[in-house]
Amino acid sequence: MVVGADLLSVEKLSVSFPLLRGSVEAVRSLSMTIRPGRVTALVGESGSGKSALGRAIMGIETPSARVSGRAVFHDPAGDGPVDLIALPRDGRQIRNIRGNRIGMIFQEPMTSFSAVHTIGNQIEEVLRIHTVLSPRERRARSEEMLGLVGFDKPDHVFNMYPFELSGGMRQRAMIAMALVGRPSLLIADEPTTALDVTIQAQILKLLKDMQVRLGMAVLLITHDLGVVASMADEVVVMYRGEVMEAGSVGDIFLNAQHPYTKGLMAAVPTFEMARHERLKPLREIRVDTAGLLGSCARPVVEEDDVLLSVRNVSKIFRPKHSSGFFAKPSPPIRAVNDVSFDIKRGETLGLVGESGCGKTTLSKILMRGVRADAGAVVYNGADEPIDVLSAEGENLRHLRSSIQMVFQDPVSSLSPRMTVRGIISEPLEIHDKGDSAERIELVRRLLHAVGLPSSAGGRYPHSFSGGQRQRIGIARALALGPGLVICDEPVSALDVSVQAQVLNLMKDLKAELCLTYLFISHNLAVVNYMADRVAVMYAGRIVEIAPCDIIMNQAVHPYTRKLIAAVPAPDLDCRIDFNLAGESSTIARRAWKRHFLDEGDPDNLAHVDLGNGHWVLARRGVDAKDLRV
Amino acid sequence: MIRYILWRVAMMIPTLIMISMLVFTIIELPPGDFFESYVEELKAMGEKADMQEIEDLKARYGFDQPAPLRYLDWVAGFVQGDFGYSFEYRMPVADVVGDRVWLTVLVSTVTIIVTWLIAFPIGIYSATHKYSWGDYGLTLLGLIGIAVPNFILALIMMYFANIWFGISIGHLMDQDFLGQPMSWAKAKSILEHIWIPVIIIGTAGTAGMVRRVRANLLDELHKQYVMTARAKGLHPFRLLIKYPLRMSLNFFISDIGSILPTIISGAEITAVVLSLETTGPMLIRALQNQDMYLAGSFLMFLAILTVIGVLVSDIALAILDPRIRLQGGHTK
Amino acid sequence: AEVVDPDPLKTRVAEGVLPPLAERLPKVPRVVPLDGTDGGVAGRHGGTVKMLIASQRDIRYMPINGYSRLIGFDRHFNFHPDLLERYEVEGERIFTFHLRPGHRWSDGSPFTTEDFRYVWEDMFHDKELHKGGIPTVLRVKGKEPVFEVIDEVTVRYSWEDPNPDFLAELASPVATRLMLPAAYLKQFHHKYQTPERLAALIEQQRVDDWVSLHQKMSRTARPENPDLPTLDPWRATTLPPAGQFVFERNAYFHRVDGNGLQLPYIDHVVLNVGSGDLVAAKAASGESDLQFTNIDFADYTFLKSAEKRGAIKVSLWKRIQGSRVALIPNLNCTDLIWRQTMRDVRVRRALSLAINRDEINKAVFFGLGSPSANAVLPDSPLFRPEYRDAWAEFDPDRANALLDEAGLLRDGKYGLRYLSDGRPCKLIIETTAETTFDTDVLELVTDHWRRIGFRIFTHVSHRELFRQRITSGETVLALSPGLDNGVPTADMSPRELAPTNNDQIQWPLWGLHQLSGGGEGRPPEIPEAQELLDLFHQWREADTLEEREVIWHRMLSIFTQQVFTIGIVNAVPQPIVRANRLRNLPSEGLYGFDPTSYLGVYMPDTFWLEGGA
Amino acid sequence: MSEDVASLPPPVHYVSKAPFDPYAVEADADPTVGHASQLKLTWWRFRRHRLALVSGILLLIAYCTVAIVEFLAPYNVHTRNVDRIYAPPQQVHFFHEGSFVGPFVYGRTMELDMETLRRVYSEKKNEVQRLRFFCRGDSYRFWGFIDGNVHLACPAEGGDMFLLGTDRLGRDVLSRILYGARVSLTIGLLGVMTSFVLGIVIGGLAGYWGGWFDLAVQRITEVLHSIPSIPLWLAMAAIMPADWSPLFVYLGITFILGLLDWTGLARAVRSKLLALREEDYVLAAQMMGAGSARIIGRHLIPGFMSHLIASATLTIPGMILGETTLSFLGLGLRPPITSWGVLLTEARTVNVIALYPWLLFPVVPVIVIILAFNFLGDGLRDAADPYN
Ligand SMILES: Nc1ncnc2c1ncn2[C@@H]1O[C@H](COP(=O)(O)OP(=O)(O)OP(=O)(O)O)[C@@H](O)[C@H]1O
Ligand SMILES: Nc1ncnc2c1ncn2[C@@H]1O[C@H](COP(=O)(O)OP(=O)(O)OP(=O)(O)O)[C@@H](O)[C@H]1O
Ligand SMILES: [Mg+2]
Ligand SMILES: [Mg+2]
Repeated sequence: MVVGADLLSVEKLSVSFPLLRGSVEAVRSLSMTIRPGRVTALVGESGSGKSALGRAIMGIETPSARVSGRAVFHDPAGDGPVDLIALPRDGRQIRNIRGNRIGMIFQEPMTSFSAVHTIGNQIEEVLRIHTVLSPRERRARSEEMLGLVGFDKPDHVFNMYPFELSGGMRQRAMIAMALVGRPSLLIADEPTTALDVTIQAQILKLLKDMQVRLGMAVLLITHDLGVVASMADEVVVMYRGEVMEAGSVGDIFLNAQHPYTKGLMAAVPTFEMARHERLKPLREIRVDTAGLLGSCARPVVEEDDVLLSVRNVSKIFRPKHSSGFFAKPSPPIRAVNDVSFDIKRGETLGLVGESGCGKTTLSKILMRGVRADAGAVVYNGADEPIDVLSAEGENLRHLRSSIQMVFQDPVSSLSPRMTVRGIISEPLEIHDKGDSAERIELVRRLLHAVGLPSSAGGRYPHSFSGGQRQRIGIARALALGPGLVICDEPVSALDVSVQAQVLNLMKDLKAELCLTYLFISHNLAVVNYMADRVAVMYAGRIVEIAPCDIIMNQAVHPYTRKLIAAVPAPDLDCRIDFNLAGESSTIARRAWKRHFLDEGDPDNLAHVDLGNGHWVLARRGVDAKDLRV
Repeated sequence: MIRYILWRVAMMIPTLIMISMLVFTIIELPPGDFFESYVEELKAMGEKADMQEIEDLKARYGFDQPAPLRYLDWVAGFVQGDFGYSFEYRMPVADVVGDRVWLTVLVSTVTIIVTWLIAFPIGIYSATHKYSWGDYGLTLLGLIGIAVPNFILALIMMYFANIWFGISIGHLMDQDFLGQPMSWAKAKSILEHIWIPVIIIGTAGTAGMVRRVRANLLDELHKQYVMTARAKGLHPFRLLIKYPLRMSLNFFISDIGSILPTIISGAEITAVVLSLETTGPMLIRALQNQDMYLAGSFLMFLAILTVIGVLVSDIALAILDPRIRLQGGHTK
Repeated sequence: AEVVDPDPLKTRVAEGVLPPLAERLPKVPRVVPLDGTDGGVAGRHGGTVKMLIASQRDIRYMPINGYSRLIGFDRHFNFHPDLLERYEVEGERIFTFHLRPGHRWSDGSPFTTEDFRYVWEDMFHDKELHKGGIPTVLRVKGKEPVFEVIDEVTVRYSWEDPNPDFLAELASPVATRLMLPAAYLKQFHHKYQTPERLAALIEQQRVDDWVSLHQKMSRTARPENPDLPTLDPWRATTLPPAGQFVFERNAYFHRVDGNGLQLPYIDHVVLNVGSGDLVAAKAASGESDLQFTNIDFADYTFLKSAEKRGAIKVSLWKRIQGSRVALIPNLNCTDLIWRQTMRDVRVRRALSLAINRDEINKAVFFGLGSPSANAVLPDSPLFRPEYRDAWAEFDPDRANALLDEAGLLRDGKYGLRYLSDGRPCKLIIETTAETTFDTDVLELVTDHWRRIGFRIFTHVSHRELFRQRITSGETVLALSPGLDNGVPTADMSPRELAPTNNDQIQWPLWGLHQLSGGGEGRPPEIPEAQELLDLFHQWREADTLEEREVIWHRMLSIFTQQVFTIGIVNAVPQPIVRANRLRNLPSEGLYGFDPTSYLGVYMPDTFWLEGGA
Repeated sequence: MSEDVASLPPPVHYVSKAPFDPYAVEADADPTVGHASQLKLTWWRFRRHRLALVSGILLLIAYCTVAIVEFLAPYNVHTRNVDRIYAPPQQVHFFHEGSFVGPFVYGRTMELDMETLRRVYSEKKNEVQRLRFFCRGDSYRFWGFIDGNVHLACPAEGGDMFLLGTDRLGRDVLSRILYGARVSLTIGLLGVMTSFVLGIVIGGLAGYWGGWFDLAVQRITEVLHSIPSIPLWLAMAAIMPADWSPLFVYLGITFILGLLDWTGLARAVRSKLLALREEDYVLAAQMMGAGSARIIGRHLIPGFMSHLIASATLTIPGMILGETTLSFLGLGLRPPITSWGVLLTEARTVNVIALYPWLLFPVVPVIVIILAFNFLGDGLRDAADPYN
C-alpha cells in the first residue's frame, strides 16, 4: 500500500435531480479525499447534498439523477484505482465493491429495510453475496455483529421483522448490516441520530475499534458536532453542494475560518445556556404567527393544571416469527410497563431513555395509534376531560385536532404519493379550517418557517433530504395549532443551524399559542434547552421524572446519570470516554445499587418522591436519603 | 395461525350453505326444467320424446315436489357423496365427469404454468425496461391477444394449423385415442394437440398478467429498500426477485382463490369452440339443458375449491407480508 | 378388380366365434337388388366411415339412418316390408305381420314373436314399467288393439276402428318399438329374475330400482347399451360417456345385395363428438366421410372450395320442409286486438303478399330455393302450383289495399298503420334464431313490411321459452320452419294441416283441445280451422287412397288460401358431404326427418367405400 | 491507530473563497410548482408523455365520432345491396391511366359462379367512379329526430364504395363498424365502472377496517366468486323481461354483472390495503383525524393506482367484446343492433376466415382502442408516480 495514497478521491463530483420544471443541484463539482484508516467527517446544513454525495459514490443514486465527475477508489486490497462513477451501473465490478469494500449506513434506517424479510435475513445476505461462508457461519457472524451493535438477544432480533423494532434498534441493525462485510470504507450517513447517548457511545466505540483493527476508513456524515469532535480525524464542511472548509479536526474546531463553519459552531445548544436564551441559527427566520394558527386559548398558566394525565399504561407486543407458524413463539416484549405521569398545560415534558425502551410506543398510545393493554389517559383540553383511549365521535374529533404528533420516522409518516403541499394542508382539510386560498398561504408560511423553499410544495416527499422531510413533518404537526404536540425525535436529522431555527420556532409558538409539548429526544442538550420537566424511561418504565434542572444536575437514578455522562460535546477537549460510556446498559446495570433493581418482580419497585416534583423508581420503602448518595 | 385456520374452516360451512342455495336458485331460475327443454329439443329435431319415461323420471327425481324439498334432497345427497343423476347422460354425475376432470386439469395447469412462465419474465422485463422497444412490442402483442376474441383466435389457429400442418381441428388428441387407456402414443398425441388451446387460452391471461406484474413492479422499484439491497452488491436480478417482485406479488396471491376453480372448469367457451374433452363444454351444456344435478354438483364443487382457494390465498398473503394482520381491526 | 370377399367376418367364423353366414341370415333375407335402378350399384365389403356429431345425444342418428323397420318407406314413399317378410292389412283395422324365419338379433338369439309378446305383455302392460299403459299412438279413439301371437313368426294387431296411421308410424324415423330382445331383457325384469340378482344388477348399474334398470338397458332411440341386441345394420360397441362412438356391423343383419353379399358393406361407423360449430371446418378437412348434420347451406361455398383438395365431395340435397322458415301468426294470442287482426284473413294475405320472396331467395339462398307458400313440394304427389303460389307473389300495393280494407289505417305514405284501438302496428317476432338464416330473413322481412306500415322487432329466446310464450299466447308472430313433411303422400296423415297438436304455433290452444281429447285448450273458433279438423277426421275414416287424396287437396287448398302460416322459401338446398370414395350415396335427394329418416330411405347399409378398407 | 495511518501527512486546511450568503434562496425550481394542485401537477407530467397524449386525443376523437356516425358513414347501417353480397374491399385510387383524377374507385361487376355458389367480383378498369364528398346519400334520422342525408363521402351516382367490403347481406362493413362503435364504446363501460367503484369501495373498506367487516365482505366475495359467470348469464337472460329490447337486456346484464363482478378487484384491493394500512403514514393520517374514506381514497388507493389502472385497461377489451361471449351462449346483443362484438360474432365461422376475411376487420378498431386505452393508462400511471 502506497503511503499517503487516498482511499477515495472525489473529483469535481456533481449530482443533480431533474424536477418537473428546473432541477436541484444537490452536489456541485465537489472535490474531497478520504484517506485510508481515517475518519472523515462531513458536516453541513440539512439538504446540502451530503447523502447525495454518499449515494453517488456507491453508484446507487436514483436512475433519474444526473451524476458526473469522478470518484476514484483505491482499494488497498484490490488491484488499483477505479473510478466508481464510470463503472457500469450494477456491473460485476461495482457489485464487488458495494457492501464488500464500501459499506453504507443509510440515513433513514426505518425505511431502508424490506418489511417482509427478517432482519437476520437481510444482514446475512451481505455475507451470502461476498463470502463463501456456510449458512451457519453466516448466522454466527451476523448475530455476533448484532451483539456488537448493542442488542441483548441477537438471536431473537435475527428473526424479527423490521417493523417490530424501535427506530434506534433499526438503526443499529442497519449499522450491523454495513459492518458485517468488513468494508475498507464505511459511508456512515447519520449513523447515530436515533440512538440515545449511551448506545451512541457504544456504536461510536465500535466504529473506532473497527477502524483501528481493520484499517477501515469512515466517511462520517453527521450534524452532531459533538460526535465529530470525538470521532473525526478530518472534517469537510459542506454547504449547498459545495465544500466551504476542509481540514483536520483541529483546524476546524480550533481555527474555523469560514463564516459558515463559525455559524454552525455557534448554533449548538449547550448545557450552559440559560433557559430563556435563544439559539443562534445561521439565519434567523421571523415567522408571522399572528392570525395564522389561532391565538392562545388560555393565557394564564396555573400550577397543577394537568393537560394530559397518564395512568398505569402498559403495552405488550407478541412478536411474529418468520420460521413458520408452528414455531414456538418468542417471549412477549413489554414495551410499556405501568407508566404514569402528567403533562401540565403549557409545559414541555422531555422524555428521554434508552433506544427501544418504549418511548415511541408510549407516545403512540397517547395518540391512540397503538392500543394500550391497560391503563387510562385523560385529556383535559376541552371543556370536560376526555378519556383518550375510548373517546368516540365528537370527542375523538376534538382529540384529533388538538393532539398532533411529529413522527420519529419522517419518511414513512409522509404519504409517498402526496405532494408536500397536500401533506401539510391535509389536517386543515380534515378539520375544515379555512378555504383553499388560505390553506395555500398557510402552507407557504409554514414551509418558510421550517426553512424550506415554497417550491417544495409541489414536490413529493421522497425527493427531499432526511432533514427536509423531518421539517415537513413538523410543519404538518403545527399546521392546526394543536393543544398538545408530541414530538418524537423532531430534530434528530437536523444540522445544528436548522435545528436551532426549528427549536426557536417551536419555542416561539409555545409562548404565543400556549402549546404543550411532549418532547422525545436523545439529544440531552436539546432536551435541556426545550424541556421544563424531564422523564427518563428505561425498559418500558419511567425511572425518574423531575424538573429539567434537577435531572441535569442532581439525577439520582444510575441510568440517568450514565446518560448525562455520555453526552458528547462539540469540544476537542472533552471527547467521550468510549471505554466508560460505551458499555452496554445491561452490563452497566450490574453495577446498579440494589435499590433500583426489581430482582425479577416488577412489583418490587415503586415511584419514590424526592420532593420538588422529583420522583424516582426504586425499591418500595427505600429511604430517599439512601438514594441520593 | 392454526387457530385462525381452524376458525376459517368452520366459517366455510355457512358460506357453502349459502352458495349451495344460490347455485340451486340460479339453476332453477330459467323457466322450465330439463325435461321440458329435452322435449323441446327433440321436437325441434322433428322427433318426439318418450313421454312415459319422462313422466317417470320427473317423479323419480322429485320434479313434482316443491323446490325447497328438492334442494334439501340434493344437499343431503351431496354431503353423502352422492352428486345426483345427470338426465342428459342418464347416469350418475360422478361417472359423467369422470375422465374429463383430468384432461381439464392437464390443460389448465399447463396453460397456467405456461402463462406464468411467459408472463413473469416479460412483466419483469417490461418493468425494468420501461418504454423500450421490447416493452412496446410485447405489450402490443399481448394486447392483440386480448383484443381478438378467443373464439376467433381459435378458429383462425385451427384453420391454419389444419391447412399448414395438417393437424386435425380441435380436440385434445387424435380421435382414435378417445376412450382408450393412456399410452405413449396417446400422450404424444395429447402433446401435439395441447399447444393450440394453451396458446389460445393463454394469450389473454398472459398479457393481463404481464401488465399487472409490470404495474405492480414499477411501484416497488424505487423504494428505499431496493437501494439498500443494491448497496449490498446484490445481483440486480436476484435483487429484483427477492425484494420488489415479492412485494409486488400481493395482487397475484390475492387471486389464488380463483385459480383453483379455473383449474377444474377451464376456459369454457374456448373449450367449446375447440371441442376439447374438458369439463367446460359439459358444464355449459348441462346449464343450457338444465341438467340440474350435473350442473349443480359441478358448480358446488367449484365453489368448494373457491372457498379453499380463498383460504389458501389469505394464508399465503400473511406469509408473504408479515405485517398483514388477518384478524385485527383497524385503529381509529 | 380384386375378388370381393363374400363374408367379411370369415376369420371369426373360422375361429368358431360366429356361425357361418348361412346360419346368420334369415331363411329369406331381404334382397336389395342394387342393379343400378335408383343409381345404387353392388359394392364390396370393408372400411370405416367417420362422422361428426355435436353431442353424445346424436348417436340417435344411428337407428334413424339404419332404418331397419318392420315396414319402411322406399325412396318413393311406398311401404315395403323390411324386418317383416310380409304383412297383411284388412280395412286399416287388422294388421298381420309375418317375420322372417331364422332372423336373429345381433347377439345371435332368434328374433321371434316372443319378442313382440314380451313388449306387449311384460312391458306395455306391466303396471310398474308403463304406468300409463300402452303408448298413445297405439290407441284409436282411446281403445287398445287386440294383440295375438299366431305362431312363432306371426303376430296380429286388430283395432275396432280404422288406424290408417299405423303403417306410417311403423315406418317413421323413431318408430314405436313393438319388439325388443326378450331373451336379453328378461334378466332385468322382475317377473323373470330373482330379486337378489335384480338387486345386484341394480347396484351394478347404479340405478334406483328395477324399472329404471329395465329402462336403462332397453333404450333403443339412443343406442347407449352396447349389450342390447339390435336388428340395425350396425350395433353399438361404446358405452357412454365417450368422445368417440364406434358402431360395428351386425353379423346377423337381414339384408343382402343382389350378389348375395350381406349388408352393410361398411364394417364400422365411427361417430366423433365435437363442437357443432366446427363440423363444417372438420368436414372440409376430410375428417368426416359422411356428413349431413350441423352443416348448412351457408357452408356450401366453403365446403365446395375444399373439394379441390380431393378428399371430399359435396352435393346439394333438397330440404323437405314446407318452408325453410315461415312467419306464423298466433291465432290464439292473448292480445284481443291483435288476435282479431290476425284472424282476419285479409291481414294474413297482405302480410304474405308484402314479402319479396325473390329477394330473400337471392340474398340468402343464392336463388336456389323456391319461393313458396308453406305447402308441399313438387316432389310430393300432392303438389299443385296453386298451393305454392297462393298469396306468395310480391305485391305490396295489393297488400296495402287489403290492409286498408281490413281497417288498419295508416298516416302518410310511409307511416305506420294503426290497430283498431289506436295502437301502432308494431310487432315483435319471436324466434329462436338458431341459424343466421333466421336473422337474415327477419332483417329482410322487417324491411319489406316497413313498406306496408308494419314495424318489426325481434325477440330471441330459448326454445323452451319460445314454446312457452307461444302456448301462453304472449307471442303474436313467430318465426319457425314450415310443415315438417313437405313431401307427403296421401297415405301420410295430414295432421300438420289441422289443429291437432299444441306445438302448432298458429293455433296451440285449438291443437291442445284436439290432443287432449277436449279436456284442455279450446275448440277451433274460426270455421276454416274447424273445417280442417273435420277433414282430418274424415281422412282417418277414409278407406281408399283416392278419398284420402281428395281430402288432402281440400285441406291443402284451405291451408294455403287462408295463409295460416306465411311460408317464404322451400326446397332450399342442404349440403351433404361424403368422402370421395364413398359410393351409392345419391348426389340428389330429399333431406329431412320425416318421412325420409334423414338418410334412412337411401339405405346407408348399401353405401360402400371404393378401394376397400 | 496503526502505524501507516498515523504517519499520513495532515490534510491541508481548505477554505472556500466564494461569497457566502446564508439567506440565499434556493432558485432551483419554478415557484408555480409549489402552488399548483396535485391534479395540475399530474396533468403537467402527463403532457410530457407523448404516446399517452396521442392516445388520449385518439380516444377523444373516437368518442366524438360516435356522436356523428350518421354523417361519417357512407351508408346506413342497414342499407343492403343484394347485388353486392360478400364484395371484397375496394381500393381507393387517385390516378387513372397516369393522370390525377382525385379519389375514385373502379366499377365492378358481379357474376354468380353456380358451381361453387360464389359471387365473383371483377374490377372494370375503364369505369372510374369518383367519390363525392359532403354529398347526399342514404337518408338517416340523426340521433333519432333530425332528418338528414348528408354524408362525409359517398360513392359516385350509381356506383358503389365498399372500402372494407360487404357482408352476407351486402351491407357496407365500414359503415357498420362506424355505427358499431356507438354501442361498443359506451355500454360496456357501465358494467366496468360499476364493478370498479364497488370493488374499490368495498375492497378498500374491508382491507382498511379489517375485523368483522372484512370477514363479512370476504364471505360475500366467496359466495359471489363461487358462481362462475356463465351460469349467471344464463340465469339472468332467462329472467330478463321478454319485452325488453335486446339493447336494454344487454344493458341490464352488463349492469348486473358489474354489480356482481367487483369481487376479484375487491380482493386485490383488500389484500393490498391489508399491507398498506400498516404503514406509518396511515397512522399519521388517522392521528390527524382523517376518516376512512379519506384515508382509503387519498393515502391507500393512490399506492395501488398502478394496479388499478392496469386492471381497468385490461377490462376494457372485455367490455367491448363482452357480448361476443354472451352471444356464444345465445345471449348478448343481436342484430339489428350493431356493435363490434356483433360484427365479430357474425364472422364466427370458418367460412369467413377462409373466404371472406375482410369481415374480421372489426378486430382492428378494437385493437386500436385497446392500445389507446392502454397507453393512456401508462401515461396516467406515470403522471401519478412521484418517482418519475
Ligand atoms: N430524488 C430526489 N429528487 C429531487 N431532489 C432531491 C432528491 N434527493 C435529494 N434531493 C435534493 O437534493 C438536495 C440534497 O439532498 P441530500 O439528501 O443529499 O441532503 P443532506 O445533505 O443529506 O441533508 P440532510 O442532512 O437533511 O439529510 C436536497 O435539496 C434535496 O431536496
Ligand atoms: N409492532 C411491534 N411488534 C413487536 N414489538 C414491537 C413493535 N413495536 C415496538 N416493539 C418493541 O417495543 C419496544 C419499544 O419500542 P419503541 O419503538 O417504543 O422504542 P423507543 O423507545 O421509541 O426506541 P427508539 O428510541 O429506538 O426509537 C422495542 O423493544 C420494540 O422491539
Ligand atoms: Mg441526508
Ligand atoms: Mg422511537
